[in-house]
Amino acid sequence: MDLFEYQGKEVLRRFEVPVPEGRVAKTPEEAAEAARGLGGKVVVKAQVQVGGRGKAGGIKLAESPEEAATVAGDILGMDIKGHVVKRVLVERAGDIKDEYYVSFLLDRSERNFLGMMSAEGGVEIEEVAVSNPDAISLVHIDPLLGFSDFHARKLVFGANLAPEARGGALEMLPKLFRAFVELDASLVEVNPLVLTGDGKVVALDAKVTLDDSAAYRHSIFEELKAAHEIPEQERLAKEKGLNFIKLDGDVGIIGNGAGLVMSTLDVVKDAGGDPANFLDVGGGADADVLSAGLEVITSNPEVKSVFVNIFGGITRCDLVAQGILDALSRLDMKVPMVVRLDGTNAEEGRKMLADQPHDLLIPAETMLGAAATAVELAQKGA
Amino acid sequence: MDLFEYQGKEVLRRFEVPVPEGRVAKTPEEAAEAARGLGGKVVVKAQVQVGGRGKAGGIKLAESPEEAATVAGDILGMDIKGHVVKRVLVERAGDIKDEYYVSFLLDRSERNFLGMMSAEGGVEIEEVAVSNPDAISLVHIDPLLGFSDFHARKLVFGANLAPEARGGALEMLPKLFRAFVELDASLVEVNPLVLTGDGKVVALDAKVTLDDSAAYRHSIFEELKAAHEIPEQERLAKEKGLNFIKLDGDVGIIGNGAGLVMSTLDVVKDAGGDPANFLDVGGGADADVLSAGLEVITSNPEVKSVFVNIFGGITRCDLVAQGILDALSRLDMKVPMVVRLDGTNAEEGRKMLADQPHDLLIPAETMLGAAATAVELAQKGA
Amino acid sequence: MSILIDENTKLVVSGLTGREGSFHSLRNRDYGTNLVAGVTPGKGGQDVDGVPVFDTVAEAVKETGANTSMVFVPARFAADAALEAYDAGCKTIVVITENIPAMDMARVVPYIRASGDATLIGPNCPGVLSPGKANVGIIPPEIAKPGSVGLVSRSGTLVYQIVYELTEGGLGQSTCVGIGGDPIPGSDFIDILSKFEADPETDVVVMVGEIGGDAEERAAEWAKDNMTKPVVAYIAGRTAPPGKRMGHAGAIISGSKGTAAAKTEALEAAGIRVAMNPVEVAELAVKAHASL
Amino acid sequence: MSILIDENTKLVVSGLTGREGSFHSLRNRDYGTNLVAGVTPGKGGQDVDGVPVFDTVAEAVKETGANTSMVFVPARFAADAALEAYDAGCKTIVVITENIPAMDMARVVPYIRASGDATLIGPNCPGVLSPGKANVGIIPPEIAKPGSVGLVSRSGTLVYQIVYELTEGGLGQSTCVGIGGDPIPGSDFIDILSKFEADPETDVVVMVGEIGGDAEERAAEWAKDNMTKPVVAYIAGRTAPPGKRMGHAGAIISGSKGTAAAKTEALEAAGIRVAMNPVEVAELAVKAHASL
Repeated sequence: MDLFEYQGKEVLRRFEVPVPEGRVAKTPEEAAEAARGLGGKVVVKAQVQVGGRGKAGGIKLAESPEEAATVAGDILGMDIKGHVVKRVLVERAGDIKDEYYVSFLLDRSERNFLGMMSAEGGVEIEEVAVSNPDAISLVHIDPLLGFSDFHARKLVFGANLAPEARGGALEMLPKLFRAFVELDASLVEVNPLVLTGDGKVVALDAKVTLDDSAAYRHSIFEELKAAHEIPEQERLAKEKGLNFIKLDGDVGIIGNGAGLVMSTLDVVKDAGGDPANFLDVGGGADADVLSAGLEVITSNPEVKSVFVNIFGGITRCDLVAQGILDALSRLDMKVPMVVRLDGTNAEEGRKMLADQPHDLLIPAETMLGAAATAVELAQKGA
Repeated sequence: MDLFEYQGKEVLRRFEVPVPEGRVAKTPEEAAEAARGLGGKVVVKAQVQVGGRGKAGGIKLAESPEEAATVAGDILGMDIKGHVVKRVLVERAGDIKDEYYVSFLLDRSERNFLGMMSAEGGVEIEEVAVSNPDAISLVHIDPLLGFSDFHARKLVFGANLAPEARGGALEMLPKLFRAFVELDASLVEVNPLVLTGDGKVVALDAKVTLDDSAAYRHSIFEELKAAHEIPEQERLAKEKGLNFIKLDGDVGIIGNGAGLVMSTLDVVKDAGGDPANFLDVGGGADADVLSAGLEVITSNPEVKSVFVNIFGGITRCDLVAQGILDALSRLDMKVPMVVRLDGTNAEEGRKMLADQPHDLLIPAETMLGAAATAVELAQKGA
Repeated sequence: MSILIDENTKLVVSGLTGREGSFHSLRNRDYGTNLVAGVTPGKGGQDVDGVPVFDTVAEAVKETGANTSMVFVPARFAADAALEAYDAGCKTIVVITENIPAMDMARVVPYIRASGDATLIGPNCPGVLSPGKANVGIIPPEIAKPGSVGLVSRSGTLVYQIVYELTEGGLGQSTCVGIGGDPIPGSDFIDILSKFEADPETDVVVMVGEIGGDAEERAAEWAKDNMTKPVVAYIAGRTAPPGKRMGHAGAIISGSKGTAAAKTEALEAAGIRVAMNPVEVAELAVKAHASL
Repeated sequence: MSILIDENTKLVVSGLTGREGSFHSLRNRDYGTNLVAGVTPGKGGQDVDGVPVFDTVAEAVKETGANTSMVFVPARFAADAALEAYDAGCKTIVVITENIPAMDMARVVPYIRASGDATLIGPNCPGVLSPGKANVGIIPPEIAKPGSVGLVSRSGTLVYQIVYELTEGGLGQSTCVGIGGDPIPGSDFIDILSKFEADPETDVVVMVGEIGGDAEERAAEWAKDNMTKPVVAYIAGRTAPPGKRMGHAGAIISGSKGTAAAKTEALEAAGIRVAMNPVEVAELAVKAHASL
């Protein structure tokens, strides 16, 4: 789960990472009140999960509560690269002397944690990595050993921060790392980290990605998630425990296992079609899950055909067949469904489908053949 | 630093390890009041840092506050193996269903932590190790990995605790381990760990040894130390940063480095003498430290001669010589001092002593020769 | 021979008493795997269809000589169960459980790897199958047959799919390994490729990757210098959009990294042919085998 | 040759700018040790008598090619400094600092040892001296001379004492190693004995133990099977009473364990002669050398 900036700062504050004082507003009035509460000059920032909001006009200064209301009015509702702004963060404006970059993330290749710091803050680190790689100080942190003081020194001195920023940065880094580990984050990025006029080091932005698998041990995850608006179809799928991603085509896809579903998207594309979604029913899906998956997929009016591609392992094909039959009787299906079953209890499943023939039900022998049929049917139906 | 039982329980309580409710008393009156506060039956336990106090009559039950006063009166002042009882712990008496053993300690040989648990509690674990080694469940814990749930299960199921004690023990073990690590302990031992009549698992005793080197990061260490009465001479030595241990002989020993001082004790013993103390001035001792060391040693009236055995490394022999000269002029020395200097700046040091000859100052060429002379002088002086 | 598991495998299952655990473990036993023990704390002394259950893996190993562990417990207990199996001396540890927090695996994987004496497979994987010898996991063994193709895959169901195609194409398998779709897998392609390279019974290797991470790129680099046996590959997710997590926690393209195109390029630069789909990769394997 | 340090040693000192740090480091340089850098955070760019100071060990290594680290910082910073030196790639790390909490070393020692590619000496030790080649630490080198006796000791001042006696007795030393008096030393007797066994320039080894722990007993057991060169030993604390901590955190007899008698017995059972005092052990070494 990617957190909004204001949420990221909220969680970092719990680990005593210095962040500017600020409040979230959903209306111009709320923004004005927030500005009044903060006193003086404020910054109003669009809360969207996409980069480049500054250039897009999503970050503005306001000298007064009235001006805060005005700029908040401009920003709220703005569409930034497809993300509609529903909230702004109103923060006390500070005097910025220098901008840095710092992040901690999971390094998959090295199987450890990676800390990065740079004195070139405020720009994308990927750009710095290309334009001036030496400006980035890197440390690999052994997850068993954890963050030691020397890691902090290596980052701070390696990145060549201004001498007056060193103390604040050295103090902040262990806190930021603790937040990263204890929140089960896969990324904590602060860009820019700023040195203020009065010599403080403060996180002016915060990008935090949390590991959904760890939600069970963080009561706060549920709360943070509530702020994220999820498209109806995805919400429905999530409720049923399905892995669903909406795509733009017209061939509904349902399969078991991420790899097989990705592969199904690929073969549908190769057959000249366009997948309408990614839907992985996961391991051990039973009839109910399958039927729910079909319901989610067919709730999309763009879908003109469905390709059910199951290779049973934990998943039993007889239960899959049952789910298909349930869906056929329960839902008012309008589109044809090409079904390919193999693996655990495949014969039983195929027999169940054969025993209850249905106009919309087209059994297929092979994955490639099924893809071709599904694409053909979608094109006919379109 | 070895903690008293009541101190050990106090620190374990901070880590939410269940311990019986209790209060410390220094007088029979305080014991009676403690018993009143606790209500009902209590146990009065001598607070001494030596095993076998139960057998010695240092642990007694009391049915009433009055009886508590009486038994406390018996126990306070008692001499248990050379330890005079200054305090008793008055605890609410519980219904004990079963007695176990558990401990965590630093395993020097394996360079990790060792956890031990046994269903045979209430007796010395060394005895169980001999009589019934299979009754002890052992786990080695990697200091980098830390304590995982399986370690707790391995201890509890391996020790074969009563099924109704498992839950409580599994819950307590991670807390006990946390206490061990976070307190910088070298030993945390609970013997007996008891299963009470109402199914709780409680630490009925606590033996905790803290690492003095870690005192700087635990404000509580100073506080705990205050309860430990230290002989005047040792207190004086500690104040000066000297490593001093009182022994029973008449040859005062002062040297630099634990190994060299131990070795000096050995050669004095071999020469037929008896060392009066162990005193290591440590690395980098200067004139003041040396002079203070001589003061500490000679404050013991048993001392009939002093053997100063210095091999300079960090320690500079010229500073040592200065310290000896200072002590001679500052203290009213009555006993002869055999001085052997070698290593860093030894020549300068020897020259300084030669330049200011003194009746009580006997320079020596070799360690063995010096030992023989010191012993001879002590025997003459006795 | 074969890699990781064979007729000498003695299997202990953490979570044998669970519904899925017992279903698949007993299927593994039906296939001929020597299932010697189960572990469920507090259920020591019971049995599951004749398989004795112990409270700890240590006890199971002591009593039965188990050398291989399969972990089937819920995600929040799985990292601990893997460590327990390692601590008890199991040399192959297969973790089927999915949705284990990455922070847990970030500690467990380097810890077990550093030992050098145990191999962790998974988590979030279908397990390991050495056709005709042993099956540890959830790969349906009916579709497999003994032979000389080694298969290693991040995806589970693609293992089934490709094994099926191989068998249909007349090629049996030495061992099929699902390394799992998590960001930090216990074993990666290089680990398994090197075992196949050393295995005299394997003569062709099929490697099935997917988008996300750079495990395929690193494997390509390694294979160029170290593999003498032919390797053919398939990468799932060729048409997946960036920034979307495709089911597996590991399957996400960030920026220009982790794309199927980059992986394909790296593999082909190492002389590894990359198929367009799971059916084609089996065909490539058949051809590679034929031209040996 | 020699072990651990020699003419190729390039030394970086953590804590060079401190009083003791600069005193001993410059003495080491005076002896001929190639002292290339110092490290003190915030003092990067300064120098100590011409030796450049850096903010981090990583930078020092990058700029000077340092391969050996000496740690002279206060106890609360020492474990971190040792890790920093390891992280920066130093292959020999000598920690002079005493009173480092055992919990710190319980993490640092196994971590560095597990790597297999760096050797930690100390903490709470006098360092390492390869006479005529290099000196890293506080052993007064004037008393030593080049030769073929290897010396390893838990005690610091006993190193000086015995080196002095050896030199007086006409025997030079290949390398003198103080492993320190802490409960968890970075290197133990076995580590150093095995290096001496492998060193062609060493032909007799003197091992100096003390009461507490079982490092001497384990070394005896190991030496019996692995040492072909003669070893002579001395154990300090023969007359120390049990239960008293004799200065070193490691030097304490608990129960019947860790006594000089037990250690002496184990050593003699391994064919290692044990002297009564530091003077005699040097004499034993002279005799052992004479009968080669």
